[in-house]
This record gives sequence, structure tokens and C-alpha cells, in this order.
Amino acid sequence: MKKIEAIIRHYKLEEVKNALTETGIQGMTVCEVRGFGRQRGHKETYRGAEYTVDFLPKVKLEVVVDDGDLQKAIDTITSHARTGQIGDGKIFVSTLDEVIRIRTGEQGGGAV
Amino acid sequence: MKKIEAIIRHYKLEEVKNALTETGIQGMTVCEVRGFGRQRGHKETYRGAEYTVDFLPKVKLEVVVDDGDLQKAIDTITSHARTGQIGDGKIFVSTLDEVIRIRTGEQGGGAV
Amino acid sequence: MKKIEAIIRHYKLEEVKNALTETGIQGMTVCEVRGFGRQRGHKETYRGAEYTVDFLPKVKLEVVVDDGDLQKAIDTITSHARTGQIGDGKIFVSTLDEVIRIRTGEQGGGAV
Amino acid sequence: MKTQVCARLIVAGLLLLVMSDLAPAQENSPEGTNAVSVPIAAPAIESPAVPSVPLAKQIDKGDTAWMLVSSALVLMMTAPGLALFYGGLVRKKNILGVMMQCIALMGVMSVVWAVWGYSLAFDKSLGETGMGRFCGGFGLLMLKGVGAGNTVNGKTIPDLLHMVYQMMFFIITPGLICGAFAERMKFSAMLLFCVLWGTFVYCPVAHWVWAADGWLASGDHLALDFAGGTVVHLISGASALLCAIMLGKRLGFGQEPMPPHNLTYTFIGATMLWVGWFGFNAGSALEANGQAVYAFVATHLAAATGTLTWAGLEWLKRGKPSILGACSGAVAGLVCVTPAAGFVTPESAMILGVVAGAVCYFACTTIKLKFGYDDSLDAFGVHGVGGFAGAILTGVFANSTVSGNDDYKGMLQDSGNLHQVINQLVGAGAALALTLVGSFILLKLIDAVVGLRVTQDEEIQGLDLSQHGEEGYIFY
Amino acid sequence: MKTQVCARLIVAGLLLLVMSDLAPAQENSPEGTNAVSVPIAAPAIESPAVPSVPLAKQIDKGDTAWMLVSSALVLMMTAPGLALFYGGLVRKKNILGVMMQCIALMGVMSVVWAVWGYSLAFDKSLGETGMGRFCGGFGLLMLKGVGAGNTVNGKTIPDLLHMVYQMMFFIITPGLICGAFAERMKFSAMLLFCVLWGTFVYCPVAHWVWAADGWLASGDHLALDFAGGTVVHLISGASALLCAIMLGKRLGFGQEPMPPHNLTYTFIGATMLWVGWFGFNAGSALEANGQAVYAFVATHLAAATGTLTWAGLEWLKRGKPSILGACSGAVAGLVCVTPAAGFVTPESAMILGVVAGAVCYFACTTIKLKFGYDDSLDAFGVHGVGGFAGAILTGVFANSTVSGNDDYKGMLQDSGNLHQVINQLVGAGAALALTLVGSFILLKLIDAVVGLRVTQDEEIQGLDLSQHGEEGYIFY
Amino acid sequence: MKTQVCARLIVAGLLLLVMSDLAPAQENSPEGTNAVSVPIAAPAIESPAVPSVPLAKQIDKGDTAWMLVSSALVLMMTAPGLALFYGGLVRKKNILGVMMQCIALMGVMSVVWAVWGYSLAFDKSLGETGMGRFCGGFGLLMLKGVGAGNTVNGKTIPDLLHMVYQMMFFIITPGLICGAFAERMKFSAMLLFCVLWGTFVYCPVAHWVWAADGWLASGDHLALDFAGGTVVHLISGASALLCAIMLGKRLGFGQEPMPPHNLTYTFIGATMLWVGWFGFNAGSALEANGQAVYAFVATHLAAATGTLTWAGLEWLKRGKPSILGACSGAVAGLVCVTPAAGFVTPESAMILGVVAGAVCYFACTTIKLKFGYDDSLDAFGVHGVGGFAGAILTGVFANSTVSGNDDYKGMLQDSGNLHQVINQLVGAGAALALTLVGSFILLKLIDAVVGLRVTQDEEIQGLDLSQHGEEGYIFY
Ligand SMILES: Nc1ncnc2c1ncn2[C@@H]1O[C@H](COP(=O)(O)OP(=O)(O)O)[C@@H](O)[C@H]1O
Ligand SMILES: Nc1ncnc2c1ncn2[C@@H]1O[C@H](COP(=O)(O)OP(=O)(O)O)[C@@H](O)[C@H]1O
Ligand SMILES: Nc1ncnc2c1ncn2[C@@H]1O[C@H](COP(=O)(O)OP(=O)(O)O)[C@@H](O)[C@H]1O
Repeated sequence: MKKIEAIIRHYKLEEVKNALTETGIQGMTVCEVRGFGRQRGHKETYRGAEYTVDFLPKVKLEVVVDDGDLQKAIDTITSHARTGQIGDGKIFVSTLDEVIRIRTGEQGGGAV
Repeated sequence: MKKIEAIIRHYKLEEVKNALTETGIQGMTVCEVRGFGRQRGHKETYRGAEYTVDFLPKVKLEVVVDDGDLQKAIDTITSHARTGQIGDGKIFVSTLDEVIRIRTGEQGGGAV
Repeated sequence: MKKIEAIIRHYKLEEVKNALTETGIQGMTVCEVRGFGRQRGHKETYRGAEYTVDFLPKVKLEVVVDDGDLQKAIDTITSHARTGQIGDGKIFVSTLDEVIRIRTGEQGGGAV
Repeated sequence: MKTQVCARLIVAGLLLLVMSDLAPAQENSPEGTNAVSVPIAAPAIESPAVPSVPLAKQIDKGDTAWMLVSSALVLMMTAPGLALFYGGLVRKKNILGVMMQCIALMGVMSVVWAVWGYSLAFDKSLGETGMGRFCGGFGLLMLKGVGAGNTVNGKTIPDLLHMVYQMMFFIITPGLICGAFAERMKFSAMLLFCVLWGTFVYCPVAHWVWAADGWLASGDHLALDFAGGTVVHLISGASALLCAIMLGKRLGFGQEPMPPHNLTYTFIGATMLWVGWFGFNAGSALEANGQAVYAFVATHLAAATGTLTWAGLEWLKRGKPSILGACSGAVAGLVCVTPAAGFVTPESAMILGVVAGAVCYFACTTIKLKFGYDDSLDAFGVHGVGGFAGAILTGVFANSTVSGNDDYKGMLQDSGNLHQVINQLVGAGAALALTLVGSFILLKLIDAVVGLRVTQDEEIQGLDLSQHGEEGYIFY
Repeated sequence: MKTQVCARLIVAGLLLLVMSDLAPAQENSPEGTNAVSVPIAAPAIESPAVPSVPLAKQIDKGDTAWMLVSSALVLMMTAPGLALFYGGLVRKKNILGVMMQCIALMGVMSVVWAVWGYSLAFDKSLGETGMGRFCGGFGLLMLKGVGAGNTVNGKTIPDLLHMVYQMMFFIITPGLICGAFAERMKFSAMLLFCVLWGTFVYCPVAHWVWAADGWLASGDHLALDFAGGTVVHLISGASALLCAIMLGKRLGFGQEPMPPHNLTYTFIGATMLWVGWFGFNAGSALEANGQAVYAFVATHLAAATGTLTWAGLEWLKRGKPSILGACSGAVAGLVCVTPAAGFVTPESAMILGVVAGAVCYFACTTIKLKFGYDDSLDAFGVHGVGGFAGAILTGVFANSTVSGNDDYKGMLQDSGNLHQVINQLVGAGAALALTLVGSFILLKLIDAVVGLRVTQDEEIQGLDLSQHGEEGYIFY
Repeated sequence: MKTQVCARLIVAGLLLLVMSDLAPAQENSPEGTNAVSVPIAAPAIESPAVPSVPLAKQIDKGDTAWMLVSSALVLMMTAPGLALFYGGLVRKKNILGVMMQCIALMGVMSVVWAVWGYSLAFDKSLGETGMGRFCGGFGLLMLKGVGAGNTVNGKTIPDLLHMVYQMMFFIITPGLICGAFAERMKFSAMLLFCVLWGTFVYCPVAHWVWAADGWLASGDHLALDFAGGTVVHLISGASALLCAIMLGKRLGFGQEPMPPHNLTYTFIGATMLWVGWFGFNAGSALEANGQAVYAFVATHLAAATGTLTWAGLEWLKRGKPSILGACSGAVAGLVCVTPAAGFVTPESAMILGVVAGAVCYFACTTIKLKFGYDDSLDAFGVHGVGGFAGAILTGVFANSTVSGNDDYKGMLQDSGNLHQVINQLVGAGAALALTLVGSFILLKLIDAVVGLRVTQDEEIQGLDLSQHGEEGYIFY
């Protein structure tokens, strides 16, 4: 099983979620993050004190999928989260050793 | 070393934390997330605009353990986070290459 | 490619960020978390109801780097996040299977 | 156990009712052998100051201005005041539930008051003796005859203004009870309860104390209650306790942490209550006169010493003064000075605040923990206990030079005579009795009809989503 | 499509303008064959109560106290009131944008009012006939001659106090429009628009209705507007609709969820509006008298029934009453009772609130969805629709016993005579016409000069960062 | 460096003290050769308007109503107003710390004022010459003789109302200083400091300026201070600077970002301050009269132009107007107009606001950055600088037609005569001197006894947890 972590723009979340759901993916988790890459933040001034705010608000989407669904999921995310502007985000893929559904105790593929 | 990521219900956190502590686990990290699986969200209407809110608030618990403690930790989480209703959550397990304690620079098992 | 997850003190974030940027790292993501290790929380009393708040606010910094940059990044984080007091935090390192830049679709090292 | 506790409370209530029936009789007897000195007053001239002269009074624009403002201030106490004070104390998932209760009460109680409440509380058509001493009639239904020009009550403000000022009290009083059943009561049950409670509990008690012909308003049983220590705080606090017990504890109470989700709101609410309370207490003079000024000063000073006392006790006991403690102490002081405000000197007000801070602190920490009931936001601990303390202390500290009324003398001024203290106890006891019995019946009834409590799932999800389909904060 | 819709609105506006020109003529004819009963009044004595007697009036301290407070309350309505009400409804990234609009209006409109606005609205130097009936002159520029001792308008408060009280209305009215273009209008364009709109739309309409020599203020066309149903709510609501259409929808409207980011703020704001509205409506009596009391009661009761109606309809239709619904209903009730407050009985006020709750609910849900315009925070749905309903209903329910003025009789009191209802329609129609035409021209102009809307990137980033370089909440 | 700076300030203070001692002498000499025109007034008739006539004044209900409300408004300024304004500017971990300071001051300063503060400030038992000109006596300790019926000061409101109105000033003044030492001062030290500072700094200065026999209140040294430009803002601002320097910078100042954690609170607070300030300034007329109206208008217009100026300067300098700038400008305008409010025309008030916006902007950005002191929330930059500017400008713009007092003429009305400006400088200088010397001694003393600052660990953890054991927001 693979874990996909995608850091995307907030206003793309709804679209990406719907697209993923349509491909048959049944679960996901999101988390508020702040980050930067090529796209850096902005300056904020508060009564003369100037701050460079590098970190920008993004949303991190985590989807765990069976190995077979990986590519489809990645493609779906990439195509729906893309605007072509810097700041579109990144996708990180890693391998999970195990997945367990707490309610039933099921393990492995069936638990996803 | 293994990293356990468990997505559980908010009101189970205290119980799970205590149970884990009792098994001798000395550290953990939690993070607010929103997610859905079998359990989907609800509808919210604001002056006629209806939204389907799929994502539900959950808490993600991250515990890093020595390989030997893995099963015990998983069992503890599973049994204490379970209500038997959908929405109980998932556990994801992955392998870490390295763990470092910042204060001392210790690495590996001793750093957990 | 490696993913570094460092759990550090809030007020060290700016320093660590700057230090990492100086070593040439171009992107990172942070997330608000709460956690405990050796350093446990405190007691809060609200009109006679006493709570032990174990979890303390921390910030989780995620940096994805090429394997070659790993050690440098770890060292930078360790040295700048350290105060020598308990509660300085932990670093977890894991291996990524793949990295994709959403904007361009680039994969692998170039995408970091 | 729950039923047992309730039963005991009911018994206590009935006992009090009986006592309060006896007490008057006792005191009526001119040969009273106890320490109580009884003014030998013919029933016919019970309220000597009221009858004929006041009808000559003219409406005064300064008074009208002050009472318009006071009415606005008392509304502000319910919302945003109370809504924030209570709202900050619940968990995030129930914040809108609290706010909805407040605004719904602003809607429903206002209508009830206009349609029948004001009549039940203040109509005098049942006569100055007999039934008329215990409740109002139907003469003012739908505000019939309550106009802006007339001053039938001999006041210097229009009757309609008196009506709307009192309406604000009718809104906030059930609002206070919400603190007890917060985070678990069904919205529909709560609405029903408040309407019925207002009608059958509040209106009679308000009549007893504040209507010119009320049995506690003048005469032998005269119980001093300047701005509603009994009418507002004591009876809402007592009902609150009953509600807390009859609804049972919140799920997870004592196991999960349930800290206030937003103490900044609690602070904002508490300080708005403080400001609004000037309308509540100083406004209760119904004129912009010296008594209003005394009430204003007493209110402020009691809040001040209440704040210091509660926070100070925490400092002593747990090493740190807390902001929740300071806010609670302020409210405790305000509650306690409410019945006394227009009757006591500034010095006495400071003492009242200290006592309030101490006893309410004790009630909300030690007593609550000991008995284990889940009065979620301490509606009983603050309003019930503080209101009761205030009722008695008014009997101790009332000073006729403040009120300008020679009948209003407390124990200290009256050379240790317990007369007024006993009257205060009788008044409070009677109100308590009606309240406990009435609330018990209403809660049982409503439980049978619609059910008092939300389902487990709804409670876990939170009232915001389950009862109102909304979220309080969406901060991403 | 956008231009088409606008064009239609303009045509409608022009039609109304023509109609309103005709209407007076019609009614002027003493032989009017319709149901309208026309008082045969010589133009010379149009405002019979005003001319000479009032000059003898003395400044009254009670009235002054009340109007000082009312002025403060009306300012509180704009901020924190409206700022929180609206601010809670936008997305987190635009909260400061809303607040900035409010405080900037407090700055700029105040200066405009002092320098020329008050003169344009209330100066009588253009005479009581002819031009002077349609706008004010330049006699009071820079507040020349507007002092604290004089009462040239025959009021019991200083002119300067009347000026500053009216200033608060001049601030909040454009503030209401902000609800329509929230989350996307350029800050500079918004400022420009509000200044020009205030000058060319608000000032004339205020003159028509409230200046002693305004053509709607007395005489045949007398249109009753106690506290600004037309002057404030109707015209801001109508402009809001035009703004919403001409600016176009927010990016992502209908695709992304755009739920209110902080309903607790919306609640706080709504209840502060409620409290502040007492200054707005009861203050519009300009005295602390019986009419002020009637207005106070009407205001409160309409808000109460509005709350219950909207929330009740939701309960029926979607199964749950929402807090947003309750707050919206309260505001709808308040809007609708505004023109009527000092003219109607408490019972009528309750009916007004019910109607307001129902029609505004309908406007904000069904109608808006059907037409698909993006009136972000329902400035039109609440203020435009509620204001219009109020204007008409004032003609229905006005009761001369409340106002003490025999000319102020609505249909019901006037045995079904539609006279006043038609006058109300004419007044509202004329105001609408001027508003739509004026706003259209101003928006076109400003669009050409500075552009109305922020760039796409700025809109996505949010107004807080893009327009003001700040973030609302930094909660880590 | 710290000590050096402090030393310099002290020297400056002492110099000013000496100067202010000389200045009177100079001016007393009827042969003064400088430009100052000295009214040849016998010391015996220093306050000619006060002595006998006023005793005949009756208590007025309109005035009483207005002053009750004003007192409530001034309390609202401290909390929720100031608490939110300041609270929003600190980091999240210190929000409760700020709020606790405010509510604790509401507790402790009120008691101090009732017990000895009012006496020290307003008692006249020390006589109209000699010592009595510099401080009050002990005649009113424990409010002895301060009743609701009497008007010993010849006012139209009860003495007790004057007392409580002034109490609210005594609460907010030390509250303002909190902005300077926010996020790092020990709670106990802060309480101690405020009590002592109130006693030894505030009370004397209040006596000088506002007590009938104060040396700045009438006679040759008459320094105009309508509502506390010097008494409240200047001295709190100056103490704030000293505190900021003596406590030292916050940990991480200049390295870590320390942006305001909740600008929405800052906005709510600022606008509540604006509304409350009507009670502060217009209330300072102590009557609901024409002067109160002038003060109300001046207050509002100065706030308006202050807002526009500060935000406008930002727009010019950094490309974007900020909401923090707008709020700061509003407060700056309000501060600056405080001493002038009842003395200046609306036009002058607008100019005052512009100047205030500009100089405070400059002080909070350029000057602070240059000197590098950490006045966390700009208590000095806004209140110190704005208060000083206001003191001087009052001497420039005061207009006797506004106040109705021929002695109150500023430079412009007085054909360029600098007399009043110099008097203003002397008054401000003397107050500054006492303040700096007094605060320095008190801070040194308290540092020695309990320590001024929390430990490093506590500061990092935040005051909420370390001082009060609570968290502000628990949003999960
Ligand atoms: N090396 C990295 N490690 C962790 N997160 C990263 C890294 N690089 C980028 N990110 C995350 O991805 C987000 C988008 O990156 P960005 O550089 O703006 O995309 P792009 O370079 O494709 O335009 C950032 O805000 C950050 O959260
Ligand atoms: N495939 C997945 N990838 C990532 N997170 C998931 C996935 N499936 C479920 N989750 C997380 O687990 C939580 C609980 O899942 P849920 O489906 O309700 O459990 P169950 O199916 O066991 O009842 C979800 O809210 C979501 O955060
Ligand atoms: N075993 C663990 N698993 C997950 N997170 C941990 C673990 N141990 C510590 N942490 C995280 O690291 C943070 C700092 O740990 P702490 O024990 O205080 O450091 P140290 O032991 O080096 O003083 C904790 O707040 C927690 O978030």
C-alpha cells in the first residue's frame, strides 16, 4: 500500500476530492499546513515592524491507496490541482507497511 | 523503528493516550485533521446555499516506536479507539530510517 | 529522496527556516501539532475542574531532500533547534518512493 | 440516585412552601414573641407610598432617557453578554447551541411577555387583597391599555417603557438557566421549558415581589429585592440545579477534559455583563435619581470586590489567579448585589462582593465536586448561591438613608433586629419552593412529550451541527 | 447577460421616476376619482406644525442625553455591529477587508457629512417650494451656523446634535451596501463609490424624506419613514443588488463552498445591531418621549418575531432552525420596522416582523438562487426587500394614536383608504429610481477610472493580504 | 544603555519640574516682559465661577441620566474595549494575560478609588491655597460624605455620580500603560505598580487639573484639559515609555516575528473605544448640555480624520492602507482631542485628528525603530505622543464660544498670544516630571521587592499559562 501526500491550494481541494472520489477512492484525510517552495510569501507590516512571511497556507491531502491505484490517483491529483502557476504544490509518495481499520481490526488492502 | 499514524475520534484521544502511556510509550504527537472514509459528512445550509461537508474533524496521532513495541502499540490503539461505529478511523504503519533527539543528538532506538 | 519530519519549538521555526534556506533548501512545509515526550504538559484548573494537559504545542517541519542533502539538513535543524532543555523535539527520517511537482508534472530529484 | 436527589429537593421545596405560609401568619400576629419587631400596620395601608399621590406624577424626560438606555443595556446582557460568557465556556462544538438559545429566547420570551407575561406579572385587576397578592390578572393581555402617555403605576416613565424594561428581565432569566443544561438539551425542549417556566414560575414570583399588590412587595412580608436577586437569580439558579440533575451529566463528564474553548469570549461576555448590569441594577430605580446612583456605585463595587476575592482565593489555593476566576467573581458579585443595589451603602456593597466571591467560589469548586452534579457552566453555583446570599445580606445591610424609605432597614441599621432578614428568608424560601416544584413538573412533562436530551450521537457531534446544521468557526 | 439585467433595472428605474412624477400630479387634483382621499391642503401650509411655534422650544437635557446616547448607539451599529455581522459571513481571508470598509467609512463619511453632506441633506436655503423640495442648499457647508445653542429646526436638542446623529446614518447606509460586493471590490473603488453615492444618492433622498421642506416630508406626497426604511435600507439594498450584478460573481461562486467563516461573529454583530437599533429607531423620535418608547417597543418586537419567523421557516423546511437564520430574521425584522417604528402599535410591529422574516427568507433563499446573482451577504435580500416591505406596511399599519399626529394614518386606521399606501409606494419608487440610475452611473464611472474589482490573484489571495497586507487571525 | 536612557529621562523630568516651578513665578509677575499676556487676577478669586452660586444648583435628571450612561461607557472602554484592542496585538499565548490585567484593574483600582483615591484627588480640605493646590486631603476617605443628594461641587449631578464617573478614569489610565509592558511583566508586580502609581502619580495630577482648587485648574497657570489629555493619556504614555525601557525588550524582539495574533479583536476593541470615548469626552462636560454636544462632535471628527490620516500615510508609504493603521489612527485622534474636546470647534477637531494621525504614525514607526525600545503595543507612541500633541494644540485651538467661558481662549482666538500654549506646556511638563520621577522610583522599588519581569521560561511559555494556568483558545 502507498501513501500519497499532496500539498495543494485550498481552493482546489473540493475539485480534487470530487475527482478522486469518482475514480473510486473512498477515503482521505486533509490537514492545514503552511509552506513554501518556489512560491515564497509576502511582506506584512504592523506599525512599522516589517515581517517577511515566507510560509503560505496550503492544504495537505493524504490518501492511502493500493499499489494498483497509485498512478491513477497521482494523475487525478496532478491534473485537477494544476493551475500552471508557481505554488501548485507537490506530491510525495511513500510505502506503508501496514493498514488497519480500527472498527473491525481488518488489515491490509481490505482496510483501505 | 516504526511510525504509527492513527486517525481517531477526538473524544477517544485522552483514553488512547493514557492506554499508550501505560504500556510504556513515552512520547507522541497529535495533529488536527479532517477526513472521511465510509463515514461521510453532513449537509450544511447557509441561507439557501447548501454545502455537502464530506470532511469530518478527526485527530491524527503519531507514535514512533521500536519495532518490538509495534504490535502492542497497535493493539492498544485499536482496542481503545474502537466504538464499533463507522468513523472509528484507520492506522497506518511505516518504517523510519532514522530518529534523532534534537536536545542530545542521540540517534536510533535510544532517541525514541 | 528522504523526508525529514522535525518536531520543534515554535519560536525556533524562524531560525531553523533561515538556516535551512541558507544551505540551499528551497522548500518546506510546516504544520501545527501538539505532543509530548520527556517534557510533559501542565495542569489547568477551570473552576475546580483540574485537567492535566500533557500535550504541548509544537511545530512539525517537513522537508523533502535529495539523499545527498540529508545529513546537512539534519545537522542544520539539530543545531538551530537545540536549546538543551527537554522539549527540544525529535527528527524522524523516512524514504520517499516518488516526488512530483504538480505544476509541471516533473518527477524525482528535479521535483524537490 | 438522580430521582432520589430530586425527590429530596422537592420535599425541601414543599417544606419551604409550608414554612413561608406559616411565617407570615406568625409575623402578622402583633404579639409575636420572637425577636422580630413587627410594625403594626393595618393591611389597608400596606403600601402607603403608592396609592394616590403618585398619579399626579408627570413623565420625566430624563427618567425616560435613562430607562430607554437601561432597557437596551439589559438586552445587551443577554446577547452579546451572556451568550459570550456562556459560549466561551462550552466546547467548540456547542458554541452556536448556546448562542441560539439566547437569540431564540430574545424572540420567544418577548412575544410571550407582550401577549400574556406582563399581564400575569403586573396586572392589578385581581385586587390588592386575596388572589391579587399572588398573581396578576388578565387585564393587560396583549398590552391592552399599556400606553406611552399614562403612568398608572405612578411612575415618571410611561407604562410601556416599564413593560419593555421588564421584558428584558423576562428574557435573561431563563437564559441564565441555560448554563446548567448546556451542551446536551434538545432545542425544542429548551424552548418549551422556558416559555412554560416563564409563565408559571417567573411571572408569579415577579408579581409577588414587584407588583404593587404583591404579597412580598409591601406590608408585613415585605422582602426587599431591588433588581431581582430572588426574581431573577435565585429562581433561575435553583431551576438550573434541578435541570442539571434531571438531565444528567454530559457524556464523558469526569473522563474527558472539557475545558472552556474560548476564554476570551467568556471575558468579553463577563465584562459586557458588568457594563449591562448598570442598566439592570441602576435602572431598577426606574428613575435617574439618587437611588439609581447608589445602585450604580454598589453594583460596580460589588463586582470589583467579587473579582478580587475569587481571583485572590485561587491565588492562595492553586498558586495562580485565573481569568475565569476573575470573571466568575465579577459575576458573583454582581448577582449578589442585585437585590441590595438601591438599598445599601458603597461600603456594604464592597462587603457583599467579598462574600459573594467567597461563597460562590466555594459552591463552584468544593460543593459541586462533592455532590458530583454536572451544572455545566455553574448557573446554580453562581446565580443560585449568589442570589440566595444576596437576598439574606440585603436584609442585613439595607440602609434607609440610601433608599430614602424608612421601611427599608436591614439588621445592622435596625439595631440587630432580625425582622428583615427573616422576611428575606421567607421571600426567598417561597420563591424557591414554587420554583422547585414548578420546574420539576415542567421538566417531567416536557421529558414525556418531546424528551429533554439530544441523542448520544448528537451530543458527541455537538449541538451546532446536530441541532442547527452549522459550524461556529471555519478557520481554514 | 449582466448588461441586460442592468439595463432592465435601469428601465425600471426610469419608469418609476416617471411614475413618481405623475403620481403627485394625480394626487394633487382635488377631484381624484380613485380611492385615495386627498387632504385639501394649500401648499403654503404644508408643514403646519413646523414654522413658528417650535422656535420657542427650549433645549431639553433629557432629550439631549437620550440623543447623545442614540448617536453613540448608531455608531456602534456600524462597528463593531455591522462589521462583525458581515465579517463573520465572509471567508477568513476577507475578514479584515470587511472591517476596513467599515472603519474607513466611519472616517470618510463623517468628514463628507460635516463638510457638505449635512448641508445637501438638511439645508433649507433653497426655499420651501421649488428646488428646495428636492435637495438642500449650501447654507450649512462646513457646519456654518450649526451650533449647540440654537434649535433652528424647532427641536428640543441642539442643531449640532441633530447633525451628528444624522451623521451616523450617513456612515452606516453605504456600509450596508458592502454586503453585496464583499470579497471582491477594490478598496479604492469602494471608497470612491461610497463618497459619491452618499453625495448624489443619499443626500437628496434624505432631504426628500426628512428635511422640513422635502417633498415627501409633508403635504400631499407625505411618505412616512420614521427612521429610514427608505432613506437607509431600501436605497442601500437596491444599490447593493446593482453592485452585485455589475461586479459579477465571486470567483468559484457555486463551485467551491463559501460558508461563513465565523458565525459567532455574525451572532455578536446581529445582537449588537439589535441593541444599537434602539438608538436608530427610538432615537429617531429626536426626543425621549412617548413616541420614542413606542418606537423602542416596536423595534424590539419586530426583531423578536422576525427571528422566530425565519428560524421557524427553516425548521419547517430543512428540519433545523439555524443561528444564521435567527440572526437574519432579527435583522430583517429590524429593517422592516424601521420606517414604521414611531407610527405603529406593538401588535402591528409583531406582524411586521413576521412578514419581514418571511419575505426576506424567501428573497435570500428562493429568489436569489433563481436569479443567480451573487449578493454575497444578502444586502439586497435583507435590506432592500425588508426596506421595501416596511415602506408599504407603514402605509398599512400607521396609527395616529401612536405618533400623536392625525396626518399619520395607515390604511387600517383610515377605513381601508389606500391613500397612504400609495404615497409610500410613490416615495419608495422615486427613491428607487434615483438610486438605481445614480448608482449605475457612478459604478460605470468608477469602473472606467480605477476599476471596480480586484485582480483574480488578489481575490484568490483574499482582500486582507492583497488590499491591506495583513492577516486576521494568526493562531499558532 | 538602559540605565543611561532612564537617567536621561529622569534628568529631563527634574528639569521640567524646576521649569514648571519657575514658570508660574514668572507669569505671576504682572510685569512679565514676555509675549504672555497675564490676566491680573488676585489669587483670592482664582476660580471665580465656582464659589457660591453653584451651590444653588439643583440635581438635574437629564444630566444624571447622561452621566450614568457615560460612566458605563467609560468602563466599557477598559473592558471589553481596551482589553480587545491590546489583546489582539499580542501573541496568542499572552491574550489572557492582557485581559486579566484589565479586569484586575477594574477590581483593584475601584476599591482604591473608593477608599482613598477619590479623596486624594478631589478632597478640598487642605484649602484653596498652599498645599491644597497640589493634592487632595483625607476628608473623603471611604467616601465619607459623598452622597447622592448633595452637590457640594456645585454640579447638577450627585457627588457620588461624579465619584464613580471619575473612578472609571482611574481604572483605564493604568490600563493604558499595560500596552508597554505587555507579554513580560509579572502579574503581581503589575498590580502593585498600578496601585502605587494611581496613588502617587495619578491622584496628584488629577487634583492639579480637575479639583476646583488645583493649581492648573484656574488662575494664572490654568492649563486646559477637558477630559484628560494630560491626566490620562500623557502621564500613562510617559510611564509606559519608562516601563518599556526599564523592563527591557521581549525575548526574541527583533528576531522572531511578533505579529498581532488577532487583528479582528484589535478592530473590535478600537471601535468600542471609539464609542466609549463619547462617554469619556462628552461625559466630561458633566452635563447633557451644549458643551457635551460639542465634545461629542469633536471627538467623533478627530477620530475620523485620525483614521484617514494614518491609513492614508500608510497607503502613500507602503502602498496599502492597513486596518491596524486605521485603528491606530482612530485611537490617536481620540487621544489627541481628549484635552480639547469641549473647547474646540468641529473644524479644529478635524485638524487635531490629522495632526494626531501624522505624529503618532511617525512616533510608532520611525521614532520607535530608531531608538529601539520595545513599547510592545505603542502605549507611548499613541497615548504619550498623542496626549502631548493634544495638550499643546488645545492651547492653540481653544475657542471660548464653544466652552462659553471667556478664559478658555487658545492662541488662534487670542490673536496669536502664546499665553495659553505656554500654560499648556507648563502643565504638561509638570505632569511629565512628576510622572517620570514617580514611576522610576516605583519601578525600582517593585523590582527590588517582587521583581518586575517573569522568568525566561514563563515568558516563552506565555503569560496565559505561566501566570494564570489557562489557555485562551482551545479550538480543537
Ligand atoms: N522540499 C520540500 N519539502 C517539503 N515541502 C515542500 C518542498 N517543496 C515544496 N513544498 C511544499 O509544496 C508547496 C508548493 O511548492 P511550490 O514551490 O510553490 O511549488 P512549485 O515549485 O511547483 O511552484 C509549498 O508551499 C510547500 O508546502
Ligand atoms: N484511504 C484513506 N486514506 C487516508 N485517510 C483515510 C482513508 N480512509 C479513511 N481515512 C481516514 O480515516 C478516517 C475514518 O475512516 P472511516 O471510513 O470513517 O472508518 P471506517 O471505514 O473504518 O468506518 C477518515 O475520516 C479519514 O480521515
Ligand atoms: N515517540 C514519539 N512519537 C512521536 N512523537 C514524539 C515521540 N517522542 C517525542 N515526540 C514529539 O517530540 C516532541 C519533543 O519531545 P521531548 O520528549 O520533549 O524531547 P526530548 O525528550 O528530547 O526532551 C514532543 O512534544 C512530541 O511532539
